[in-house]
Amino acid sequence: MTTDLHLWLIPLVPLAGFLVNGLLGRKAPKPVVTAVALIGALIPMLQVSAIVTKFSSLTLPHIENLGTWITAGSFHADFSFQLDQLTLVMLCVITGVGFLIHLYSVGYMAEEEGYWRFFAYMNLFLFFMLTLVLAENFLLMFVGWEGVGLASYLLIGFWFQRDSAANAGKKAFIVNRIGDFGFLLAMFLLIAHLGTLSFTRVFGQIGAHPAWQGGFLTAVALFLVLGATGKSAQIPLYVWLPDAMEGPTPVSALIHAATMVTAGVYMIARAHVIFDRSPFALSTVAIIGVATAFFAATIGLVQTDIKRVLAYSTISQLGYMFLACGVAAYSAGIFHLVTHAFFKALLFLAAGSVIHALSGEQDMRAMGGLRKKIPITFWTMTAAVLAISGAPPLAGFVSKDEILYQTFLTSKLLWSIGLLTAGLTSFYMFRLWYLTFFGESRAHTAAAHHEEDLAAVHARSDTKVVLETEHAAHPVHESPWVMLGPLVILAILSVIGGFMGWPEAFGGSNWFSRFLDPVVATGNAAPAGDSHLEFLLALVSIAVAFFGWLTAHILYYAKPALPARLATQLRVFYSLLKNKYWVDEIYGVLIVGPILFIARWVLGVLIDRGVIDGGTLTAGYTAQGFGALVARIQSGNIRSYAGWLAFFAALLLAVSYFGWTSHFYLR
Amino acid sequence: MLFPWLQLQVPENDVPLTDHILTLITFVPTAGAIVVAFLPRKGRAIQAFTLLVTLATFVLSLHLPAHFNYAQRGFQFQENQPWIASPAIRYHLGVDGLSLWLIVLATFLGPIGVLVSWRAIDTHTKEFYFLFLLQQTAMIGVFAALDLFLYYGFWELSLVPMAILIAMFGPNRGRQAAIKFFLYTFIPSALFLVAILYLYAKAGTFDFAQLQTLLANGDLGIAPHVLSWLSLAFLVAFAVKVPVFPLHGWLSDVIQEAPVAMAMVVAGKLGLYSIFRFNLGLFPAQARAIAPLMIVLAVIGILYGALVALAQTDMKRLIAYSILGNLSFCILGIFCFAIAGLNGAVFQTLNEGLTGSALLVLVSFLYERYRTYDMSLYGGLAARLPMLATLFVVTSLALIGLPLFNGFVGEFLVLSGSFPVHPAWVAAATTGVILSASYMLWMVQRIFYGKQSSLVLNRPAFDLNFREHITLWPMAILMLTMGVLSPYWIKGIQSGILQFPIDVTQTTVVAQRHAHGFVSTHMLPAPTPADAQKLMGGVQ
Amino acid sequence: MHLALFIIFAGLCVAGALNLLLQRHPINSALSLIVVMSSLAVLYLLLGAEFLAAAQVIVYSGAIMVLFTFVIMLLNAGKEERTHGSKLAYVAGFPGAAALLGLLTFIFLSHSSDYGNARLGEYLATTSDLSRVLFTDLLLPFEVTSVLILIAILGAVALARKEH
Amino acid sequence: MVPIAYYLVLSAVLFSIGVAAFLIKRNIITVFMSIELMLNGVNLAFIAFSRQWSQVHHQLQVNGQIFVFFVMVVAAAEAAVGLAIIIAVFRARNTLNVDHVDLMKL
Amino acid sequence: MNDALYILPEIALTFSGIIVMLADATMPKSADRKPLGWLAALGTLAALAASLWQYQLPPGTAYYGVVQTDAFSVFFHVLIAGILLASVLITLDAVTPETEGLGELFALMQFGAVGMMLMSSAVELLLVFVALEISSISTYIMAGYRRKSGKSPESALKYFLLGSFATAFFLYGIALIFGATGTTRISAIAAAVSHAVAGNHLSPLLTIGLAMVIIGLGFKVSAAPFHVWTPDVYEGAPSPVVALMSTGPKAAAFAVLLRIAYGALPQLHDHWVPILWWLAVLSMTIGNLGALRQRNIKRMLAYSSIAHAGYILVAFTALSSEGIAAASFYAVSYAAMNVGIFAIISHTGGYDDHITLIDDYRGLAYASPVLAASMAFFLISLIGIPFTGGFFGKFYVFSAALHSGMIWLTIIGLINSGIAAFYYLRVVAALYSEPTGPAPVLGVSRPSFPLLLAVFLTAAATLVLGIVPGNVLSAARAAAQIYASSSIR
Repeated sequence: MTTDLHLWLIPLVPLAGFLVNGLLGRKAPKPVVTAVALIGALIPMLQVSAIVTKFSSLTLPHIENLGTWITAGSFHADFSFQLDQLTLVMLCVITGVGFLIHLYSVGYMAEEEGYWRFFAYMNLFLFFMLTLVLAENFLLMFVGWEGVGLASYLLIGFWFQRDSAANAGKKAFIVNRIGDFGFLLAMFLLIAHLGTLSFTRVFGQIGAHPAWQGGFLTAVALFLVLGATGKSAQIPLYVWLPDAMEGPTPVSALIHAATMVTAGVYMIARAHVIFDRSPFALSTVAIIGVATAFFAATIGLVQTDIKRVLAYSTISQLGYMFLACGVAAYSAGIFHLVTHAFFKALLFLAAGSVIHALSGEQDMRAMGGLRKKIPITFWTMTAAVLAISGAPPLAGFVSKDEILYQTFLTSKLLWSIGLLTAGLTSFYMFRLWYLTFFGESRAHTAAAHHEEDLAAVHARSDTKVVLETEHAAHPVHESPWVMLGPLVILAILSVIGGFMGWPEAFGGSNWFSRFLDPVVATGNAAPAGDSHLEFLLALVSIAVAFFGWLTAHILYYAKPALPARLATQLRVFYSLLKNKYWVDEIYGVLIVGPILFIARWVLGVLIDRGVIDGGTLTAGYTAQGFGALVARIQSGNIRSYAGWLAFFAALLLAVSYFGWTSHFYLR
Repeated sequence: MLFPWLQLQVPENDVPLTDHILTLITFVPTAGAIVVAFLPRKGRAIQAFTLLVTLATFVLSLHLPAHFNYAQRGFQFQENQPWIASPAIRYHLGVDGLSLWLIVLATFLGPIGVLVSWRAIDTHTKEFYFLFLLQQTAMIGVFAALDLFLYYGFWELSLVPMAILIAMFGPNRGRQAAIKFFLYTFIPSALFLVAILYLYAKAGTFDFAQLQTLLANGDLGIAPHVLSWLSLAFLVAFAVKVPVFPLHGWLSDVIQEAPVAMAMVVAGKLGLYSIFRFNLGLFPAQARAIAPLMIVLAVIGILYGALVALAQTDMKRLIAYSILGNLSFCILGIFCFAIAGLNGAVFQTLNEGLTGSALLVLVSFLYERYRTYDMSLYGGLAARLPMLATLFVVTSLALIGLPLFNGFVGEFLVLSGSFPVHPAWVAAATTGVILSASYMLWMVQRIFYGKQSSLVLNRPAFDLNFREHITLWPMAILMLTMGVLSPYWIKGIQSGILQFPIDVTQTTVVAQRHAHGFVSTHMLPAPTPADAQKLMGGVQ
Repeated sequence: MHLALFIIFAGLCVAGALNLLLQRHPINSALSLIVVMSSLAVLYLLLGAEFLAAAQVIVYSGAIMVLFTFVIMLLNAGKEERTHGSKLAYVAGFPGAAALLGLLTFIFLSHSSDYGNARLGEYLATTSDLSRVLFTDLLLPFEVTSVLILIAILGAVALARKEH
Repeated sequence: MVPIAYYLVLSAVLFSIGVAAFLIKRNIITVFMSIELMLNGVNLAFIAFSRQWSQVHHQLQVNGQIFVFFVMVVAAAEAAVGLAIIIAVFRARNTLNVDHVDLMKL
Repeated sequence: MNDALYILPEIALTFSGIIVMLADATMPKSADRKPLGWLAALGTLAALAASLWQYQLPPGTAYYGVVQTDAFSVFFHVLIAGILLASVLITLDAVTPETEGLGELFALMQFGAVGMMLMSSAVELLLVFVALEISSISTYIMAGYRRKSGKSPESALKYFLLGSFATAFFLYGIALIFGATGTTRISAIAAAVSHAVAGNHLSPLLTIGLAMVIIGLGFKVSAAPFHVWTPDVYEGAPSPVVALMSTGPKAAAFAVLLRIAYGALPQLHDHWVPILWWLAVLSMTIGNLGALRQRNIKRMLAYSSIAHAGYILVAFTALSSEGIAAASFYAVSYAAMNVGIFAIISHTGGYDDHITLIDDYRGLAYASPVLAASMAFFLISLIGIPFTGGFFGKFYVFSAALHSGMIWLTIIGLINSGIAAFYYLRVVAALYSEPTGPAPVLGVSRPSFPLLLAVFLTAAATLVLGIVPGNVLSAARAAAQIYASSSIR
């Protein structure tokens, strides 16, 4: 039976919100803007929840076609939306977290003059993100894919007067474009070989030909991975995400933690049929994932900007999700996606609240001792920290262990790295926790010590605050409830979210993965592991997480002097991590520099000016030269003219008399 | 169906003025020009009148898509009267899916051109608008003419107003630019004329349809090598006008010097349409032979244009090179002979005409405010001119092919269509999307973001006025509409494409051979003679 | 007899022509031109063209040359100084002239048999013979020459008139 | 009896000397004279040819001779005009040397 | 008496010339001579009417077969009458009341035209010669008419000396042809030649005679390499006169060349086609290249006229009645645009040529939009842009050449026209760019009525020839038909 769910409303409402705010918002009073924006976020959520209620009664996948978008020859792509378990999960996350963050922003952005713009962009983002997950074909998915990129470009560059922000936005967009390049090629390959981009048809055809292994499917998969690494900030294309922290904190929470960056994971899960046919592609994904997870975590160890720590942690967590997909544990990946959405959004929002409290201070070295001053923020943050660092039974613990367990079944090596990363994670998270909330407030001293750093930090921190720090900073203050509310809700989710997929090992039913199985169940079922092993591994990872906490406790609570000394002793590593392995610099030297050089000098000057314009000029001058030669005849002297005439007369006579003429012309 | 009206089909046979609609569309501007010649120079009478005329032309041209029979192949709205007895020249106009939207585009850009010149042109208004209208006629004529002589007439005629206007209004190097442009296009056209005359000498007719059949049946008894020379003569003349990579020497100078209304129409559609109509229509085999070379040039052009644009500091030059890049996409689409690619090529031609013009209009508005095209002097404008900034960003997004904008549809069709034919080259071309994003966003940032430059601070900021709004919004809206409702355009275009002898559905061809992984080189367009192969080098 | 006369007067002709070439004073050139013309008149006579022989003497060596000498006197042109305005005249012109001479001579002599020989006293063209043709077949050209002469007069007046 | 070819050769000689003279002489009047010389050469050719054709047709042919008559008329006219022009030039430039009459060149 | 009808236009012109002359003589010294111009124009109109009237005359010869009035000669009669009319009007605009010898000037123009007309209708080489001399001598005189300036007499002298020099060759050529055929009647020559060809005893005199005739006529039409006189003479002569002599005598000389080549010596085509081929190539190339560097507009147009002579010669090589028609048509369109542009030059530069440099024309559009626009139009036609006579002429010429397989000639020619675009365009660009400093061009007077009339007529002609050339084409084709028997195709 086909009940019309009007799926198209889900993305189109936020779009309407965007149009209204975008076109009229500048003039409109603030409350109106707020109302429009919140409605734009709320209605989709309500509709999704409505769908959830009658979900069981649906025939899945449920597809709604709105007509053709692009067609040529035999190929055509439609505006067609599809709803299945995977989509539903994503919808819940996006609309839910999305709405909360909208709510939060009302408070956070209250004093912005670009208020209307901000919310317009946010709604625009929702529109594209929802399109992305609702799409029934790769092309429509690509619409969302590029669209969220656009939204994040606009939001990162929200404070466009700041070059750093503008640069970050541009960087994000261009790096994402590199990924999109991969996505495009993947689509071209699919069209070339299957003649369609519709999920049902593509996966159907592949399913129908068990013979297809590797071959062009590998190529497709690898190009898709390239796309995913771009969007989900994986090696080698992760470089844009840390800079993206230039954007307002809610943006970081929504786009760069909860939703957009997970699009890559979603896409891989969605296209798992293709990946399943290409072990090579899968292992690539796994390796990229684990490498990114570890690599980002290490960088996270020494960052001092609170948002950057979270940024690297996001990258690292995304790595986990990739790892999961790489070992074909898609449901685990998605599960982690969900939980991560909860606690990472929470972390960002809480961090935002902290920054808000400190009037825009983002440097942890200038924080400390906030436990008492902003208790609610503190407690919610605590929940998030525990969740991410894998303390049972919080959400992060469950999802991460699921991933590690599945990895273990596939490859011990990957597992061990993943485990190590888990330790690092809990370490840097608690480091953040301690530095922020415990000890004495270091605001003034930090200012004294790290002048230049602070300058840098301030250059980065939000303008509204820069303005304020010029006159005396506010006293530290807790955020308004419109901001705290979302914190609390997310905190609760981070705590209990895990029970959705509570593993059998602990007497759960792993409902979540079973729920997703219709979509992502791989043909080759994973080796059914015994629950003891899973239990054992869980204990190990708990231990590791605990150890991570312990180190953090010692270094940043018990012996606050120690880190500095360590830093001096392991100077090499320290600066290596501190400077993020100089990856940006290396890219700059190896790729950007040469391209610009070639563009300006080789092509711009040498070829265009030199060869092409030069060629034209030479041609002109040659003609003129001949002209001068001809004019030379014109000496103005009658006798010369007569001589000229006589000469050619004689020549003509001779020629015509001896009948040479006929040989001397081309006919 | 969300857009049922998309399927609307008007099967009317006896619609008023269907018989002479093309003559009307073509020569209303000329009539207007003659009137303009007698209007007083004082006041805005000339502008207003020209605007009226161009609008009228546009409205008339809408008659075509409205009453076009999309089901039917071949030419419609034909007019075919004898003009000169001998040489046998006929006044033969006609429209098919190929030229349908190009004509509408040309007429659409008419009012835009007037509006954008409204203040920018304050001296010699009479000359300007006279020639402007003449140019309109020439362009429309090129698209509508079906008699080779008539076509050539309009083709050459389109040079003159352009050249004169560049010479008259070029701010600093106008004369050189004008002469450069003229010679660049005129000398190849001379050889083109030789080819036309040769055909006439052989066939005794200039009529496109007749020539097509004669050539197709090989009734003219022209030696193969002669045929390829003829097609080359055609192709070079068109390629210069497009322009195709090594022949683009005139483009940047002209875009820089020409008044915006002219710069908008100087490149692209005329040449590309002609390649379609004649190289594919008359010399399909030769076109296939040269295809490998053209594809290489196209790919080079895409990357070259994007990279050089990356290095520009002058807005207009940057736009010029981006135009070069975008047009190369069309060339790529044409010479891969895939149905989707061809559709995309035409669609992309429309896009370029639209988006490129919008961009030029925008920078000209900036120029009217700040009297410079040098990006390094701008900065932080978004804070002062939000509307202009918004529209600028929208246009840029359309140009870099963001989905739901027209640019994406074109690029996607071209690339996806061409991919099976030349995977490697098309992949290379696809990197163009990265580069185009880079230079456009960089331009946006340098003009609108960051600190407000002294130039910006010292000038009073006034955002778009009414005239500028009505100039820009139609284009912006059209960009979106074409991006979302592309089938409405494609169905016309495709009906024009299908007339060409192409192996229609490339993709299904591939579908049969998916078994062995990547598409292999015997996907290349039908037999390509050795010489072309050599030119190609390592493509396969 | 005929040949002797021919040789004498042909020689005179050529000598006069060369003298015209070599003399540096216009007057001398003019006089030598008169010699050429008069001796040509004799040759015409030898070819039986009585009327033209007379006309030659009257019109050419008479009227025209008088006009020349008159102008020379009027403008009292002196010896011409040997300026070197033109190399082309020597490097291109002379070879040209020489080639012309060579070529024509070659052609005439190589086909001399075609032209036959002229015997004295044959085919005498009397004035009446000429005038008969002149006023029938060639009436129109004859009339038209009046226009020519009219132009000549007009032109001479217009150009040589004293400026005021 | 004399071969008519001789007359023709003589005409060629005169004509060529005329050409040569045109090339050498600096004095405009003399240059003009050399043109007259050329014309005379042509006249001789005409008469010779008309004689030849008289012999071919065995009856008098006067067309050639009449042509010469016209040439004389034309020459007279030319002389009048030419000398007038020369006078004008002399008045304007005060020289009779062709080499000095080269104001306009290139 | 009936014979007179066959030379009616000539008679008309002669009489109006004489009337002008006498009127001039009778008028008081101080009187304004301009009315004489109108008188001349009237006479010219009469001649024009007469020529048009001649179309309904049964084609045939008159005066013992000396003149032949047929579609061909009438075509050129009309053309020449038109040119003369325009030139007279231009002169009326250029001259001032105190211009001396005005009466003679108008009379000379008309007498000259008589010569030109006779050239086109003469079928007797003697008459051709006399007519040629009439037109030449009158042009010599008119070239020297601006006696105050040093240049004008010089140009007259150059034209006169070199002209007579070339005429001598032409005459020798006739002599040789006469020697070879024993006659000077076109038809008789043709008969004799075909007889000789049949009997395969073709006299060498014929070939070199032909060559010499080509030299003489080549000089008159200023075809390279016999073009040397052209730039200097055009520069020195008064502009109104140049308007006449750059078109009228040329057209007539081309007519003569057509008569001799196609009428008298079609049998020798494999001799003269190659020669004309080379002349065409050289003329086009030298003309266009030479013009590239010119700074004086009259010199530039002189070179361009050389090039255009080349284009016309291209049509000769087509060796078909289509070619003849093309040549005739081109002559018309060239006359239209060239007279037109010289009309503007003579007004802008004045009778005394105080504005001659191309740079001096900068900003003419500011001084007089009408003049600038029409000048631009004529230049565009000279470039050969469609919908102008210039284009259609070129198109027709080259299509004729190509039709008889002259592929290389066509390529060379059209590339040449591409190069030519450069120097014409430079002038157009100059017209419309800002004048620099106190430009004399800004002081240009308002064009008088006769000039506007002349410009209008020529412009209209140029446009009509470009858009609806039908009538002229059929006239040209009819003119070509008379050689249908002789010509090869």
